[in-house]
Amino acid sequence: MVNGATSNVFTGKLNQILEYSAKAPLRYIINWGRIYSLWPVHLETACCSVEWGAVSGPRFDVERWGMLGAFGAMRQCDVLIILGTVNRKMAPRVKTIYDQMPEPRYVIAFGACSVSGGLYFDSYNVLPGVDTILPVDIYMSGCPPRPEQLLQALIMLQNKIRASKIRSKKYVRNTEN
Amino acid sequence: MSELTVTVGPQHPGSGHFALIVKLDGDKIVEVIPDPGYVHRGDEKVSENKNYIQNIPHFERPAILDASNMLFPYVHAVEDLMKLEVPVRGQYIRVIMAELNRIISHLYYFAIYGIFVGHSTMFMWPVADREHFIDLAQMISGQRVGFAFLLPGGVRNDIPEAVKERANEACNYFEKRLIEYERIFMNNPIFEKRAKGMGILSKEDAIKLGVVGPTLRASGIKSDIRKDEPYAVYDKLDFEIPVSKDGDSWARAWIHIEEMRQSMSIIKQALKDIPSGPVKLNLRGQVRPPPGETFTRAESSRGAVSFYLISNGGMTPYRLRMITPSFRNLRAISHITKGLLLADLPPAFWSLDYWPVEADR
Amino acid sequence: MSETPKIKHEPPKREKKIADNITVKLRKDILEIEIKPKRIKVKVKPESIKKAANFFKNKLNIDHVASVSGIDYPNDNEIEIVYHTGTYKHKDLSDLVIALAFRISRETPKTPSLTEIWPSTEFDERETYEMLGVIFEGHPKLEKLFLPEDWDDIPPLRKDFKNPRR
Amino acid sequence: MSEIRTFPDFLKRSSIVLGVSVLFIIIIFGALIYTIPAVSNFKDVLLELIGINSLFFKIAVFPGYTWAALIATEIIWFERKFIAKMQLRVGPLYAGMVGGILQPIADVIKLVFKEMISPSKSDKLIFYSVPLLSSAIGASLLAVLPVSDGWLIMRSDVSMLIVFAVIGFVPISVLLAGWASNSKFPFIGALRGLHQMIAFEISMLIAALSVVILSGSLDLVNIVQAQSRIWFIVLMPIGAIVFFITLLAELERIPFDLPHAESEIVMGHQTEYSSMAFGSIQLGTYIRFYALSGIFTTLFLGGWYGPQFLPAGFEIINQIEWFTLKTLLVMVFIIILRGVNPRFRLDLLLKFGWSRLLILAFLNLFIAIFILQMGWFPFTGGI
Repeated sequence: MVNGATSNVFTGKLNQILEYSAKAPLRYIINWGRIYSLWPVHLETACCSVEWGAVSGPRFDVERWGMLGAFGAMRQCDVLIILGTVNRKMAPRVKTIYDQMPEPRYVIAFGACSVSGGLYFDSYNVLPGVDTILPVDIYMSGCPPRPEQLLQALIMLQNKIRASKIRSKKYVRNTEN
Repeated sequence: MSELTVTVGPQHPGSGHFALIVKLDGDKIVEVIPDPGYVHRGDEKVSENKNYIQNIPHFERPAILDASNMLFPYVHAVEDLMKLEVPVRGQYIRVIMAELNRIISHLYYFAIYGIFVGHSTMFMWPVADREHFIDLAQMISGQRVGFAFLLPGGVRNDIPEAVKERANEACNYFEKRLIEYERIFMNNPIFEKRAKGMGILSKEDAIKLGVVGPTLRASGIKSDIRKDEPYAVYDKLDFEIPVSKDGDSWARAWIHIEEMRQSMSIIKQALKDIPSGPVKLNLRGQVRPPPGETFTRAESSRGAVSFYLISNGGMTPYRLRMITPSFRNLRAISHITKGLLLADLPPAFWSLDYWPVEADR
Repeated sequence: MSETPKIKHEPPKREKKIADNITVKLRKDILEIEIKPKRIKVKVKPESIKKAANFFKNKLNIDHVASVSGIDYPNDNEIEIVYHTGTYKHKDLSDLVIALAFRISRETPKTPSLTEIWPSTEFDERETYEMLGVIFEGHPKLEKLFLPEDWDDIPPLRKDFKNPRR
Repeated sequence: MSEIRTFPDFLKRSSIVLGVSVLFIIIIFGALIYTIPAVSNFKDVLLELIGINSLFFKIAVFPGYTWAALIATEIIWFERKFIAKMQLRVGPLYAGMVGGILQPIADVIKLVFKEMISPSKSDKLIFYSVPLLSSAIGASLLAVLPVSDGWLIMRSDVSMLIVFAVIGFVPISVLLAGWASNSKFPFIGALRGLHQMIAFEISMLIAALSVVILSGSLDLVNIVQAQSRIWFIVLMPIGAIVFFITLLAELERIPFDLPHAESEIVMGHQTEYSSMAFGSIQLGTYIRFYALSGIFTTLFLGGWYGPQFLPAGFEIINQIEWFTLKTLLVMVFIIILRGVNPRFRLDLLLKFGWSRLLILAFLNLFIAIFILQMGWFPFTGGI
């Protein structure tokens, strides 16, 4: 049906036709762009941030995959790396930051504490894993994980993105229809 | 009143794991209220449920980049209550690990300092050189950062033969690099302008606030637990304590550079003098101090770290309080940032080497 | 607990001299004095803590507090508060740690704040307040420091605190 | 109507505008074809309109937007790679075949297909117009940039004034971005940007004025022609230094990147921008980076002229190549400065700008007048 949201007098149903015909190559291109441009949010939740420093440093150099060093504002970021323990005071902040990030967004749980509470599983102030508040894409073990593990996690995330489908409707959050 | 309140942190490139509530008048800081607790994990309570060996990895987590120094007072406290005499070789290895950790931690300090003043090369260079010392520590202990190497009664294992050569290589290389650091960072005119005379902590205020470590020494007080109350084998080694009278951000950074030089000299001496013999006592897993209390101190890379251990003779500590240097330096943050510009906030408070995880415990 | 202060162990000379000095000046306020090499622990009556602190600061040159620790003793129904103090100005005493301890009731844990005498106690007293529920009267800002804003359980370092995760 | 979320959504919503503009372009082209006398055949007309000598080609391809955008994107790659080498790292490696050369393309693709967020209380119209304004400022500088004798989009008698008029819009775009975001850090960043650019623009103008005095013209082409024998950087080194420093401040490069100082105010006025809105601000900044480096080359480095002392073999390097080479060298030098310097502070910067640079700029102006009065520079007004 012709309505203002999907088509108009100048383009007709061109949008939809283009969308269907160009889906496969477009998907490859878009996913390729996303794979090599994962910008992480600068959020340190606990002591694993030391190893994050090492990962962005010269020996492991995560920028080889196009991942910048920690990025300032979350509006431009794609990956939220939970660097260690999330406690009860930090949890609402982490949630807020995740909500402020634009789609598509990915979460990596870095270290045992963010996976399950780790060494602090029985502490009164620590969440039993960050997946109680966020959807997590990649889990990384270790306390703290070695930098190579983050590179592995990054490649796993890239494979995940490569296999994902493009859905334009997914990003619409507050729409009436 | 045209006051603007901005919250710097916990998600902010210039804060890390804690928040600063900054009240601004124009660009000038009226007041800074630190808001820690974003990494509070209840270490003191958790430790009451674990036995003395299980507690070892716990107590290095607050300052994982300074693991061995954090464990020093803990093992001393247990040894003090149990009246243990640690073999001399074990004590030498402890000192080597502690000084390696000091260099690793100080290099991380410079990395973050570089980022906070917008000098990205100064982030990368220390992180690169830090890997050399991490390699050494890894050769000795088998882990990258969280070594859990010090035990009550000694250290976990002996050092391999090749460490001596590698350590000398790394130290000789790094001594040259330190000169380059001074050239590119410490003596950079822009950095000097931004750091000299900024965030001054006078001698009187330093005493009044009870700050510790490089912050205290930069304010002109020659205080170092390694000299004041020599533990392990520090009284047999020859080293200097750098002191500055200025008390500003630049002086605090300079103290860190000099301390790295001293640490390298200590490592070289310790590797030369190290006697042969056992490295630990065979306690057969019986780490169970008798009832009593003790208060032990050690000089970590950020300053004096103390443990107040109260045992009731049980398997687990009755109460264990850890007093970390960052928690004591937290007192100085709002003091030194008063009247600065907003731009100077991250470099000024980072010059205290404030590590939030350590302060929150 | 006896009225006259008693001395445990055979004390080292320098520490004994300082302990004697304290004992003479604060005879009425001291319950017990414990001496070890480089460590002195002075247990005082809770009501005379300010007097003892003033004496420490003015006469013994104690210029900073390393920590304020609270220990819960549910069996005695008491909370012990320990101020570990030291000095930077006095070079000879730099290895000495003098602990100032007193016990208060567990039901109504109230004690005067020492922030006026030693400004370095500010954050430590706040921590003891939230971790053990001790109220320091006269503290400039007695608020939560580490615990989350919505903490509604009893203070976590009390021994009867039931850990929900364990 | 749902909110604009991604760039394709944005295109969908704005398809009416696109359609209308296409219609307008068709009408204008039609009118042009109709009015051109002696229409021999369609091919000639097409060549006239979009051929290699046409104005359209110059605006759209070379030396206009496409060329500048290409340089801008690849200078981003070069910057990341070069800084990485300075920092003992590898830098981008796996995106693209040769050393991650497609890294900026990947970034752009990702940004285009990312969700677009605007803060709920922001001023939407201004918020979304700033990225366009930022790109437009960068692009319009290209109009007067003389890459060679004949190759420029628009020759004007007052092209240097046009440059400064266009640069004057930069603080406005920064302020609008900070204001429309309705957030604290962008606001502080915007005010910083305003302070900084106003403080440095005057020195910049005066430094450029001395060039005008010597060359006797406001036309950038004439200015370059006046340097055919001797470059102005040799005659007026102080002016060149002043202009270079103000250039850094104008471009918000380290050590003058205060308006978006990461560790202090997050990303400054760009904090709230996501997706391609952020991308086009960045692209605009980098196009401006290219254009202003080109202006520096034009004013002080002799534009398209090669050095006179070179042996004869270098004549094969033509004017466009000389210009591009010099501009790229200026850009590389600016990138090197980023690797070795920390950031300035606002009060130091203002003090430096008003009390040092301004005085130096005036000193340079007197030197220029002196040189002119003594008759040491005989090429005034071109050759």
